[in-house]
This record gives sequence, C-alpha cells and structure tokens, in this order.
Amino acid sequence: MKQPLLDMRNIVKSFSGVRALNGVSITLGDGEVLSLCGENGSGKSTLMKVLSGVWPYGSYDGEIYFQGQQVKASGIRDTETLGIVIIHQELALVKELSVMENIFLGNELGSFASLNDAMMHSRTRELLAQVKLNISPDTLVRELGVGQQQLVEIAKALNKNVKLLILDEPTSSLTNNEIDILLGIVNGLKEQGIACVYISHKLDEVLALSDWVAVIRDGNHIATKAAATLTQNDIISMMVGRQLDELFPRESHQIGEVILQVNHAHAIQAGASRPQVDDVSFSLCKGEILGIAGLIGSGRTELMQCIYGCYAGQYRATLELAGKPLQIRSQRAALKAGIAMVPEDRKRHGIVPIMGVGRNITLSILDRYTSLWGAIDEDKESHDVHDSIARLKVKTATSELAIKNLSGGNQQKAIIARFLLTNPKILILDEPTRGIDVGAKYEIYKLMFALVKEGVSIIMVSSELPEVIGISDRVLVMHEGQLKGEFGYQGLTQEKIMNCAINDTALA
Amino acid sequence: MLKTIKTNQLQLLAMLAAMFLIVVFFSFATDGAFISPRNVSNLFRQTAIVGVLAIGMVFVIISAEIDLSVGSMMGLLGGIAAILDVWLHFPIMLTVLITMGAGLLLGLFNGWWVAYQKVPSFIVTLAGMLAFRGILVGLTDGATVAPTSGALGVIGQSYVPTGWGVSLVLLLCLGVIAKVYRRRQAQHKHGVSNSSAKFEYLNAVISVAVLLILLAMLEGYRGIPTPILIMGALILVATYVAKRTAFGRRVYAIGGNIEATRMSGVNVEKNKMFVFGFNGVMVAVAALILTSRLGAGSPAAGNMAELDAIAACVIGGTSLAGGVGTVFGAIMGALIMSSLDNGMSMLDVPTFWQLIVKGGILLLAVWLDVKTKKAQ
Amino acid sequence: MLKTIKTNQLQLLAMLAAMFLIVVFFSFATDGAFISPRNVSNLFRQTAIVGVLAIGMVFVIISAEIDLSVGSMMGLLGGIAAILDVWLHFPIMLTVLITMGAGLLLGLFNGWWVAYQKVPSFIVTLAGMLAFRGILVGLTDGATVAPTSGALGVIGQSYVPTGWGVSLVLLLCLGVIAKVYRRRQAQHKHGVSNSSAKFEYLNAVISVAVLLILLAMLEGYRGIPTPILIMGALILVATYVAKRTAFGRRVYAIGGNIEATRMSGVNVEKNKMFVFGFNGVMVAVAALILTSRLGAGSPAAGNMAELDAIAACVIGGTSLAGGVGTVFGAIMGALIMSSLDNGMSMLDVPTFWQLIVKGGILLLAVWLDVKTKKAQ
Amino acid sequence: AGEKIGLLMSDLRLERWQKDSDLFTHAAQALGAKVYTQSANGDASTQISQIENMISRGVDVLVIVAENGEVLGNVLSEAKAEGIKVLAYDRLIKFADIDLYVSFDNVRVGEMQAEALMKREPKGNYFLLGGAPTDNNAKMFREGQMNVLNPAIERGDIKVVGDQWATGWSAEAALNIMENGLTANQNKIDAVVASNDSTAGGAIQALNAQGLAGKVAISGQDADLAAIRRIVAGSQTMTVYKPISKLATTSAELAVKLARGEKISTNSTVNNAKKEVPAVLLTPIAVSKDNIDSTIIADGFHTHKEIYNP
Ligand SMILES: Nc1ncnc2c1ncn2[C@@H]1O[C@H](COP(=O)(O)OP(=O)(O)OP(=O)(O)O)[C@@H](O)[C@H]1O
Ligand SMILES: Nc1ncnc2c1ncn2[C@@H]1O[C@H](COP(=O)(O)OP(=O)(O)OP(=O)(O)O)[C@@H](O)[C@H]1O
Ligand SMILES: O[C@@H]1[C@@H](O)[C@H](O)OC[C@H]1O
Ligand SMILES: [Mg+2]
Ligand SMILES: [Mg+2]
Repeated sequence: MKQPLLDMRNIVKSFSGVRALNGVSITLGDGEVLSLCGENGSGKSTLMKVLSGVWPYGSYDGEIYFQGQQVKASGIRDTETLGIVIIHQELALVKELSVMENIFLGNELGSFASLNDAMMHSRTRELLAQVKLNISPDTLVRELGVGQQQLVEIAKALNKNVKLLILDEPTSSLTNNEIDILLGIVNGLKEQGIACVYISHKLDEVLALSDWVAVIRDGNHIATKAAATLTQNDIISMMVGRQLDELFPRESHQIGEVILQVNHAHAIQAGASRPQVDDVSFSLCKGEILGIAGLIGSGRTELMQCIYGCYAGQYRATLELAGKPLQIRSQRAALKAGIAMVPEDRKRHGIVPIMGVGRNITLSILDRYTSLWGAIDEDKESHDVHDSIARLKVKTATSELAIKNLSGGNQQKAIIARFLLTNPKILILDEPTRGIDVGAKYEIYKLMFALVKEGVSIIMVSSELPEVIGISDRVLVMHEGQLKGEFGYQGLTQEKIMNCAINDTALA
Repeated sequence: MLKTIKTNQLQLLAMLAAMFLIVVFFSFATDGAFISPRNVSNLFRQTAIVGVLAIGMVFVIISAEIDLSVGSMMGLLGGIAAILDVWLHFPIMLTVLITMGAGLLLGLFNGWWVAYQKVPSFIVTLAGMLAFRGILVGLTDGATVAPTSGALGVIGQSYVPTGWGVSLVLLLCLGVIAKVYRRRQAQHKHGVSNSSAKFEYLNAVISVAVLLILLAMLEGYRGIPTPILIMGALILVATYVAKRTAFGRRVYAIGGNIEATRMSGVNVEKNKMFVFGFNGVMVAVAALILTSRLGAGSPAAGNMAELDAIAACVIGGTSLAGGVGTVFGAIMGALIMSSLDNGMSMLDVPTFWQLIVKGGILLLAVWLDVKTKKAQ
Repeated sequence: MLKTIKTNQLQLLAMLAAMFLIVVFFSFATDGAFISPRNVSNLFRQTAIVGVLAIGMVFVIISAEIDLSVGSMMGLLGGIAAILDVWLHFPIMLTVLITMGAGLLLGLFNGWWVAYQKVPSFIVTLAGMLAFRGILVGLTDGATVAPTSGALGVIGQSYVPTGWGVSLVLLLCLGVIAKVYRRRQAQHKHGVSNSSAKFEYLNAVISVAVLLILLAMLEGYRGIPTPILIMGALILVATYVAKRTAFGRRVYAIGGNIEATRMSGVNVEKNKMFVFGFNGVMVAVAALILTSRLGAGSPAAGNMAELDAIAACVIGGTSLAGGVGTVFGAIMGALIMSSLDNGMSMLDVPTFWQLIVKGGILLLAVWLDVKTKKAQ
Repeated sequence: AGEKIGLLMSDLRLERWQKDSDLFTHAAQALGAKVYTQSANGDASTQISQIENMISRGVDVLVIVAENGEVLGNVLSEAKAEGIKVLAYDRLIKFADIDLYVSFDNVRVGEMQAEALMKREPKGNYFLLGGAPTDNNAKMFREGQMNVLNPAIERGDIKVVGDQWATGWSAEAALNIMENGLTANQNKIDAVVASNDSTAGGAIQALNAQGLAGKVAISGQDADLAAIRRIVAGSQTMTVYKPISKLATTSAELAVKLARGEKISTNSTVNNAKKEVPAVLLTPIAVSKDNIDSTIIADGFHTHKEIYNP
C-alpha cells in the first residue's frame, strides 16, 4: 500500500483521569475524505484537537505520522506549517475585527512596517466569492449571523496552505443552500488532492461526501468502513450500538385552542436598511409544534426575540396569551408568563462557561429552592439536577464539572434542561438540534412529543428542513422579515419550503 | 487522593502555603516576636479594615465590575460618623445606623449608574472617588474631626470579654464539624460517592485547629479584638450569601456570562445594583472601624484603600474578568498583605526597601499560585 | 446620511460634543480667557504628559490588560533622567536614550511576567507600582534632584520656531487630504460603494479646519510647544501602528478574543510583551517631559498618574474588556480631563468643588456617550 | 546605653523629612541609643499600625512625626499603658497623653512667609497657593499667612486674585495651577504665597516661562537645596528654614533623656486639648539671599559647595 497522508496510531487522551480517547487509530490518503461519526462527547473533537496540535505532543499517548514524518507539534502553528488546518466546532473569530482582518489574522500580508490592505482586500473578496458570501470584507464579524461566520471560517482556512482540512461540524449552523456551497468546496479541494476530515451529525452529508467513515463510541474506535458500503442506519447502529427504527418519531397528539396570538410584530435595528421583522402575525395552538423555516437572516430569531422580550433594537408586537393581552418587556416577564426560549447562540446566550453543569441547569429557577433565609435547598436542587441529567441523557462526569468542558451537544442538552425546569406553557426552541447527534436528536424529538402531549406548545425554529417537516404540525416560512407561507405537515416537501423561502412565492 | 482535589482547593492550599512561608520567615527573623500573642492581635486588627473592604469588593469583582470609590467612600462615611459623633453628639446606635444607611445609599447610587445607566463601573466609581473625597473635604472644611466619643471607640478598639470570645469560637468549631458531618450524610443519602472525603475531614480538622490556636493567641493578649469579631461575623454572612443563596449564585452567573444569565430570566440589573449596595454597607462598616481606630474623621482617610481591597481580592484568587472568587480567598489576600507590612515594619526594613520587597513578594505569591494551578 | 455613520464615528462625535460643551461653557464663564491663545497653549501643555501616557496605556487596555505601574514608573524614569542630568552631567542625547532604554526594559519586564508567566497584569503592575516607587526613593534618598540643565529644559519648555511649526502643520493638512483622496480612489478602483463618502470628506475638512485654528492659536502665543509636537508625532506613529501594522491588528485581536487569536497562529505572548514594552517607552517620554517641565526629579512625581491615563482611555471609548479603543479617543479623553482642571482652576473654584464637579462631569460625559451609542 | 527609640516619620517622599530622619538618627546613635525608623508614606492608618508594631517590639520612646496629629490618641494610650514615653516631633499630637513636644510654630511659619512677601510687595495682587487640601499643617500655614495679610486686604492694599491648593504638595499640580492663575490674571500677579518649597518649585517653573521669575515675589518653606539655589539665583524670594539639625539633635537628646527617665528642661508648654504638654519651641528663621551663609551654611544644613557650585 502506498504511504498514507495521515496515520494516527493508538491515540489515548485523558482529562483529569477521565479517558476521552481510548486508543483510536485512523489513516487517510491524499485527496480522500474521511468522516468521523459518533455521539456527542464520544471524542471526535478531542481527536482532531490532538491532530491539530491544540493538545501538544506529550499531552496524549500514541503517535501521529503526516506524510511519513512523525508529528510532534507544540502548538497549532506547527501543524499549520505542515498543512494541517482545522476549523473548530466552536467558532474562533474575533468579533470586533472585520472579516478581512480575521481571515488574515496571523498571516497578514505586507511588510513589517505596513500592511498591504489593498492586496488583502482583493484576496478576501476572492475567498468570499469562493464561499459565495456576498458581504464586504470590511464588515465586522460581530454583525454576521452564525452561518455567515462559519463561512468566513472556511474562507480563512482556504487562505492557508492546506494539505489536510479538518472541518468540525461545519454545517451545524448552515442552511441547505450554504451546505451545498460547502460540499462543493470540499469536492473541489478533493480534486486538487487535498484531504479532508469531516465531522458531522448529518449522516446524509456524510454519505454524500466521504470515502471513508470512521465511527467512535465512548472514546473507542468502532470501525472504519468505505462509505459506499454503508447506509445511514448502519452508521447509526455503529454509533449508538443499536438500531433506530426511524429518525423522526412522530406521535399523534391533541391540538387544542389557540394559546398564543402574535399580531403585527415589528423589529427594527437602528441603521439597518429594512426591518428585521416586518409586520408578522401568527398563532400557536395548545399542544402544537409549530415549525419556522427560512434562510439565514430571514428574521426568525428576531421574531422569537420579540416574543421572549429580548430583542436588542426597537420592537413592538401585540401578544395574547390564552385570549388575554400580554406585555412582555424582559426575559423575566416571559418566563413568568410561561414562555421559555432556548437560544440559538449557545456560547453567547446559553452557557455560563465556568459554572458547573448543575448550576447552569438550575439558573432560571433558583427562587424555587429558596427558603425563608434566602438559602438554596441544595438537596432539592441536586435532586432536580440529577433528574434533568438523566432525562436528557447529558453526558458529564459530575454535575459539578464546568459546563465548558462538555461536548457541544451535551451543552445544548443542559440548556434545554434549564428551560424545561421552568415548566413553560410555551417553549421556543431556536435551532434546538444544532450540533446534536442522531441519538440525542431522537431523544429531543421524543421529549418534544412528550411535552406537547402534556399540553405544552412548542415553536421550533430550524434550518434543517427534514426536521422541520418530520416534527412540526404546521410550518411557517419567513423571507426577509416577512411571513411568506404557512403549510400543514402532510404532503409538505423541502422543495415547497425552499421555493417559498427563496422565490418569495406564497403558496398558502 | 491528590487528583481529586479541585482547582479552587488547590488555590487555597497555595495561598495557605504562601501565608505559612511568610509566617515562618518573619517568626525566625524577629526571634518569635512576629508570632507573639500581642503581635498576632496587632496583625489581625491591622487587617480588619482592608479585610472588611475586601468582603464587599469581592462580590463586585465576581460580578465583573470594579469599585474604585471605596477609599473615598470610606473616608466620607468615616467623616460623617465623626461629624455625627463629635459635632452633633448623636447616640452611638444612631451614628452607626445613619452611617450604614448612608453607605447603602452611596453604594446603590454607584450601582444604579452601572446597572441601569450602563456606564462602565470604572468610570462611575472613578467619579465617585473624586466626588466623595470632594464632599468630605467640603463637609469638614479640610479639618480633622476629633476626638470621637468613648462609645464609638468600642467598635475599633475594644476586646471581647474572654467568656464570650471562647464560647463563640467553640460554637464556630462545632459548626464546622457539624457541617462536614451533615454534608457527608447528605452525600450518603444521595448515593454520591465522593473520593475527597478524607480531604474534607482533614480540612475540618485543620480549620478547627487553626481557630483554636488563634483563639489561644488572642486570649493570650487581651482577647478577641472587636473589629476581628465584626470581620469574622461578616465573613460568615458573606460566605453564606455567596455560596448558599440565590443572590450569590446569580452574582457568579452574571460575572460568568451576563447575557446568558439575562436570557435565563435573572434580573441582572437589580442584582448588580444590590452588589454595589452590599459593598456600600461593607464600606460603612470599615469606615466605622477606621474612625473608631483613628479616634477621628480625617479628610485624607481611606486614600488609596480601594487598591488594597482590590489587591486583596486578586491575590486571593478572584479573577478581574468576573465569575470567579471567594470571600475566604479575599480575606487571605488581605492577611498576606498586612503580614508583609507588619513583618517588615517589625524588622525595621527601610521604607524604600519595604516598597520593593512588598512588590516583589506580591508578584511571587501570585506567580506561585499561577504555577500550582497550571501544574494541575 | 446619519444612518451610515458607524458606531465608533458616533462615539467620536459624542466626545467632540462633550468637548465642545466644555469649551463653550468655560469660555463664557471666563469671558473668553479660556480660549485665549495663551490658555490654549497652557491647556495643551498640561495635557501632554497624561496624553503621552494614554497613548501607551490604550494599547495595553486594548490587549485586555492594565498597567497600574505607570505613575511610579514615570516617577522613577524621571528621577533617572534628573540624576543623569543633574548629578552626572550626561549629555542630553545620552540622558534621553538611557531613559527611553530603561523605560523599554521596565515595560518588557512587566510584559514578561504578564505574557509568559501568566501573572495577572493587575498584580504585576501593582507590584511595579510599589517597587518602582521604592527604587526611586532609594536612588534619590528622598531628595528632589534639581535644577536640570537648559538642554533638558528644551523637551518640556520650549516652542517650535514659527516657520517649522507652520510647515509641519500644513504638511499634516496635506496628508489628511491626500489620505482621503487616496482612499476614495482605491474604493473606486475596487468598486466598493461607500455611502459615507460625504461624511469622510466632511471629516477631513473639519480635521484640517481644527488643525489650522489650533495652529493659529498656538502661533498667536509663542508657537507650538515642543511637548505638543512630541505628543503629536507620537499620536501619528501610534495611530499608524494601531491601524496599519500587523502588530496593531494583532493587539486588537488578542484583546477581542485571545483564544481565537492563538488558534490563528499568532504568538500572543510575544505581542503582549511588546505592548508593555511600547508602553514603557511612552512612559519614558512622558517622564522626560515631566522632569523637563518641573526642572527637577522629585520622589513623589507621577503619583496616581496611572489613574489619569486609564481614565483618559476609558473616557475616550476604550473598553476595559479589551479589543476596543483608539489612540485618538484616548487623547480626547486626556484633553477633556485637563480642560476640566484648567477651566476650574482659571475660575478659581474651591478645591473640594473641583473634585465634585470633575467627578460629576466625568460621569455625565461617559453617560452621554453610552446613551448615544444605545440610541443608535 | 542601648535605649530603643522608635522614630515614626509621616512621609519620606518629601525632601525635608529624609534630612530630619538622618540627623536624628545620627544624634541619637552618638548618644548610644538605637533608632528604629518607619515611614507611613502619607497615610495615617499605616502610621497607627507602625506605632502598634513599635510598641509590641518594646521600644522605650516613641518619636513621632504625625501624619495627622489628631488621630493618634487611641494608639498612644496603648503606649502609655506600656510605660513608653512619647515625643511629638515637629507636629503637635492632640488628644493624647504625650510627654514632650519639640517643634516650630506652624502658624508662625505662615506668618513669616506672608511678612517676607509683604516686605517686598506691600501692595498688589496676591495669589495663594496652598498645600495639600487634606493636610492639617497646610491649614495652619494658611492661618498664619492670613493673620498677616488680612489687615492689608481690608485696607485694600492687597487683593487676593486666586486661592488654590496643590493635592499632595505636588510640584506638578502647583505648576499647572500657576500657569492657569497667570493666564486668568493676565500675568498681573505680584506675589505668590506658596506654602512650601516643593510647590514653590512648580510655581516658579510657570513664572519662569512668563519671564516673571524673580519679578514676582514667592515664598517657600523647608530650605530644600533646590530652593536655596533658587533663592541664590533670585527666582524665589524666601524660604522658611526650620533649623532642622537643631530640632533633630535637641529631640534626640531629649528622647534619650526620656528613655533614661532623666529630668528634662523645656522652654514652654502647649495645650493639646488633653493636657499642658511641656514643649521646646524652636524659632523658624526666614531665609533670603542675605542670610543664607549665616543660617543654612553656618548650621551645616547644606554646604557652601552644594549651594554655589552644583
Ligand atoms: N478540556 C476538557 N476538560 C475535561 N473534559 C473534556 C475536555 N474536553 C473534552 N472533554 C471531555 O471529553 C469527551 C469528548 O469530548 P469531545 O468534545 O471530543 O466530543 P465530541 O465527540 O466532539 O462531541 P460533539 O459531537 O458533541 O461535539 C467529553 O466527555 C468531554 O466532556
Ligand atoms: N440585511 C442584513 N444585512 C446584513 N446582515 C443581516 C441582515 N439581516 C440579517 N443579518 C444577519 O444575519 C443574522 C441572522 O439573522 P436571523 O437571526 O434573523 O436569521 P435566522 O432566520 O434566525 O437565521 P439563523 O438560522 O442564522 O438563526 C443576524 O444576526 C444578522 O446579523
Ligand atoms: O514642612 C512641611 C510640613 O510641615 C508639612 O506638613 O508638609 C509639607 C512640608 O513642606
Ligand atoms: Mg465536537
Ligand atoms: Mg436564527
């Protein structure tokens, strides 16, 4: 056999005594794409951090060979000179800098004394065109949505001398359109002989893209197989150790009266050319799952923020909860009224990174444990924490572990747990399964159905159309801040939604 | 066993080690005078003011803010107390109440600008630093307000009668033991296995031992100084607030990620304002101790005290980025600093050397702490 | 048009507005004396020291660190300069070089502890604040080192000859215009439409106008004061470094998100150390101006100057959380503060009122800024 | 022999205190005593702690330059309880049972400053440049100055055109204040009542820039070397020389006597709001160009060489 490009042998990595990787080996040839699959917390990101030098040589056991040479990287700089470039699962951009500045950070063009902005500008424009992002190089990253940031990260990686590109869940915050762009890019690289390690929970992408699929479970390497020989179900059963009959476990449930009526919602960001939410009205019924689809920037999140009382600009909307008018000016008021929202940007709006998992989970309901003396009843609290961890299958060593140490998907589950504890009548989930493995997704769907059966109403904003179609009772489609369509789930196809979201043709 | 010790416990150990080294060094250098009952009593009294300030400050810093006004505020509140006492002959209880009330108000005033008007706390409290000092000089016309009454003197100058002091400390020791016992029981009940059990017991034993030794020392001189009693009580209350109440929990959360905390339905503005209010009350207590100790209200009182308070917190492991810190750490920080001052002044080190050495040791102490944390 | 103005431009406007209000108020209150050529010259000279300190400090704060040692460091470096000049009769160039070299070293020393040893900058520079002052007192034995030579006097006391001054400012004006022109051209070439074109031109026109008016004023008295020339040159250099060099860009990135910056392969440690080194050099320049202005090295010199420098940065829109700030803003902050001092002392306001008013106006100025940003 | 003396200074960052400390230590050591020195860096609380530490170390006499003379009552009653003698050096300590006060009269210092200026500029515009607004002594100097100036002000001979205080006795603050004062008064200032040499130094830099150094009368205090040179050069009118060597040596002698329990003779008493304190009051001397040789140099306070050939 020809010498492989990458050969990782028997990698073992522990965090304070807990093994995250337990002897994983993978190999990869030039121009090949290997997908890593596994549940949340199975060790995929850790393996890639070992490969890219985030965890330096010596902090793990095992050997890495790249182009036949053993790699003993002391940091990311070393692996980058070898041509190993990683795009991390958690976005690593500097928000206050522009897109161009971020792309060239650490690799600025120009002499020591003066930057060559003109050159960087035109190169940035090329790169942005490559990832089909139509924004100015001078836009501040802060002003971009998550999906757009992801594309900037990819542009940044493309700017380097890549021989092996690692993409850690790059599509979790992209819409179909952007996913297509990305897959196109990866295929293009492949043709140039550039190899790629691809991590994703979206198995259709995995199968469409890769030559090899490696599955990791609990830090153990289960198998590496040719993608051509696999089906989605094969991968799932390797990942979770059992078969899942179906991906979307729709259960019949009772849909009641209108519980929430939203009328004439408007949201305007100062300085923006058009309102982000433009006169939107809709209703939500008791026990209903209402899906909201649309492209990035179509204003779905902003609409939800108007309801949850946390929109940053100026907004107005008339709300009626169970027929009674409702004023919501803060998140607190929303929670009090029985409306909870699991935010989209987990890192910014979700977790308190250095706090324990348990304390993150109970943050919204501390009053419930508070006695006359102001003391928290820790028995009661830890009881709830353990219930939640068990119910959502949050994978964590202890409930006191700082939440930043959890895998992305497990962080998401903990945040969902936080808002479930508030016993909401209405639960808003903004991209609830972003970055979550199939098994966990399945459980979240089950949970959603259990909730609606109890009479909770759910609004689910999602960019994953199969999910929108597979779970919702009714689907709203937004375009440029306006509501452009409403569909029942029966007979609904991805095309219908996309047509409505892009072409602006209301079919309702 | 070592593996199961958590980072903050390690940090504590590093700090205790630093403290221990300082004590050993100065004890030898002064032929034991440093650990004579009398000097221990001095040392603690000299720590009390910065210690109380640090208790308030640590909450402010945990919530990711800063308060530069505490020095001037302490001066102003001390001046108010002195004016009430010396010029107006108010009864002591009224003086204390008004001073604490004024502290609360000034603190809330700072907090209101920070929390609701979103002016950076650095600016709000820098403004306070200037303005409070100005008001003090204006009120007193730049003169020292003295001498204070005997009643006010009690706060900073007296000692707790032996019987009371001993009972209190013994009660405290019992409390420590009871706490550990209760926790073990609870863990048992919930079936949580905790491998750091030994560590916990060890901890309790050491705490009790330290308490008893200190008690013996202080009683060996004149008893527990009243300001130390006050500080001790405030440490207990503040630790309770930080660890066991919803308010404390929220303060940590706000410092850890204010956006996420707000999204979780916490009224971050109100909590932030209260943090400053609480700090104001602590400043008032420190001001009362100071005025009592000085026997006067002085227009220069408290100058630069904010720096000592902040330094105590940071030495004690509080992160200026917010979200991390403990009351106990802050007190240890204050104690380390005043030990250095005390030890060097006992050794008769020339002033300029004192400055250099103090700077050097501060740096080394925190460096040690950083290294231990990293090694872990 | 207003819509296209970016936040930082708005911030600038808010600051200019605040400055304008202050100028108008004091001009009326002093019957115009405040804007007499002579007082403008005073005002600028009084700003120079804090201004230069703020230039160094703004980089430190942008990188999300702090430097509390600059006051003591300035005292120490000023003392060294005075000793070289007064006691050892070194030639002026050597004195300047040694002082700047010492500044660089002290700064790098601070930076090394912060960047490589990971000790929080608050602690490192607090230690420096103590130790540098101690060294100064030790070196001078507490005595004022005076009088300095005439040559040293030039740095802080002289004026630029009219011909030179006028040429320099005119050159500067041409530079401003050329820059805008070149940028427009480049944008044209790249086909970028920029709706804030008018704003840019307006900006340039105003800048040129302000420069010319200031020139006229300063020439109306005795010409451009040398310290102002120095400060002006440093502003240009520092702005260039901040905006146009890889180093500057990395400093912003480090302050904005240090992990992401490290992930991008930037040597964050080295850059951080250099930020402190640069700051040290700025402190040395400020120290030279101070010593020259006082005609002496004094052991108390520079006391609390760090606070003024930090305040100037924060008033000028620098965020203590890092990643945000401009040199120009910091200079405006310094100017606002010294205008207040200058105006009030011209009006002979009693000292305690000065403190209160200064505190109040600081608060209001930043509050205004916060409100405008929010309204946007 | 072997008496232990604790010397507590308020702030060694001001030139004169360093001199006091050196002279005192020399004199006391010559008498066989041991001197421990501490400086409070301008902070009264620090000073109290240092006194406590001195007491627990077991000194025989405390010699104190009070940072604030009104806040030491409490801690000094501790000293008394331990049988430690207390000598107030230069600054009076009030509300406390002290054994001896050796000093100059601060109000008198202020009077001398104003008198010297009045002698040169009997009429005209006066600018008052005070010391630290939080320093009690600064207020006493001002009291003395006003004692002398008030009659002339009432007569209308003198007009006060400015009254500003320099935070922390800082020369830099004084410089800025003077620049602004000159500007606000179009340079029409005839005399500057500066309370010490450090602030005078700053003010003279501002006068100098206007070509007014030497033309405007300006006072000072402490006979700092830099100030004496300015007087020689003509830019400063006067300084008040408090014969510190005398103050220091006298105090040292008396401190040793106190330690030995010997009888001491004093020339006056001062009421400190607690008791009549036996006092040795030395007279401050106004120094101008004419009497430098007979005072400063004759006392060995500065040498001829230091002053004339730097
Ligand atoms: N810095 C750390 N400290 C402690 N534990 C860690 C750390 N980083 C990762 N872990 C643990 O290692 C395990 C593997 O995490 P990793 O991030 O590799 O999972 P993953 O497979 O990428 O999951 P996901 O699909 O959710 O991204 C998890 O149990 C996680 O909690
Ligand atoms: N007109 C616009 N110009 C530039 N950026 C925009 C514009 N509209 C929206 N954006 C950016 O796109 C981001 C995503 O917008 P929004 O959250 O409304 O979209 P969404 O439909 O919820 O999509 P997502 O799936 O990303 O959550 C916003 O944060 C905003 O910064
Ligand atoms: O001698 C002066 C002293 O008495 C005063 O307290 O502080 C300033 C000095 O100049
Ligand atoms: Mg991962
Ligand atoms: Mg969204």
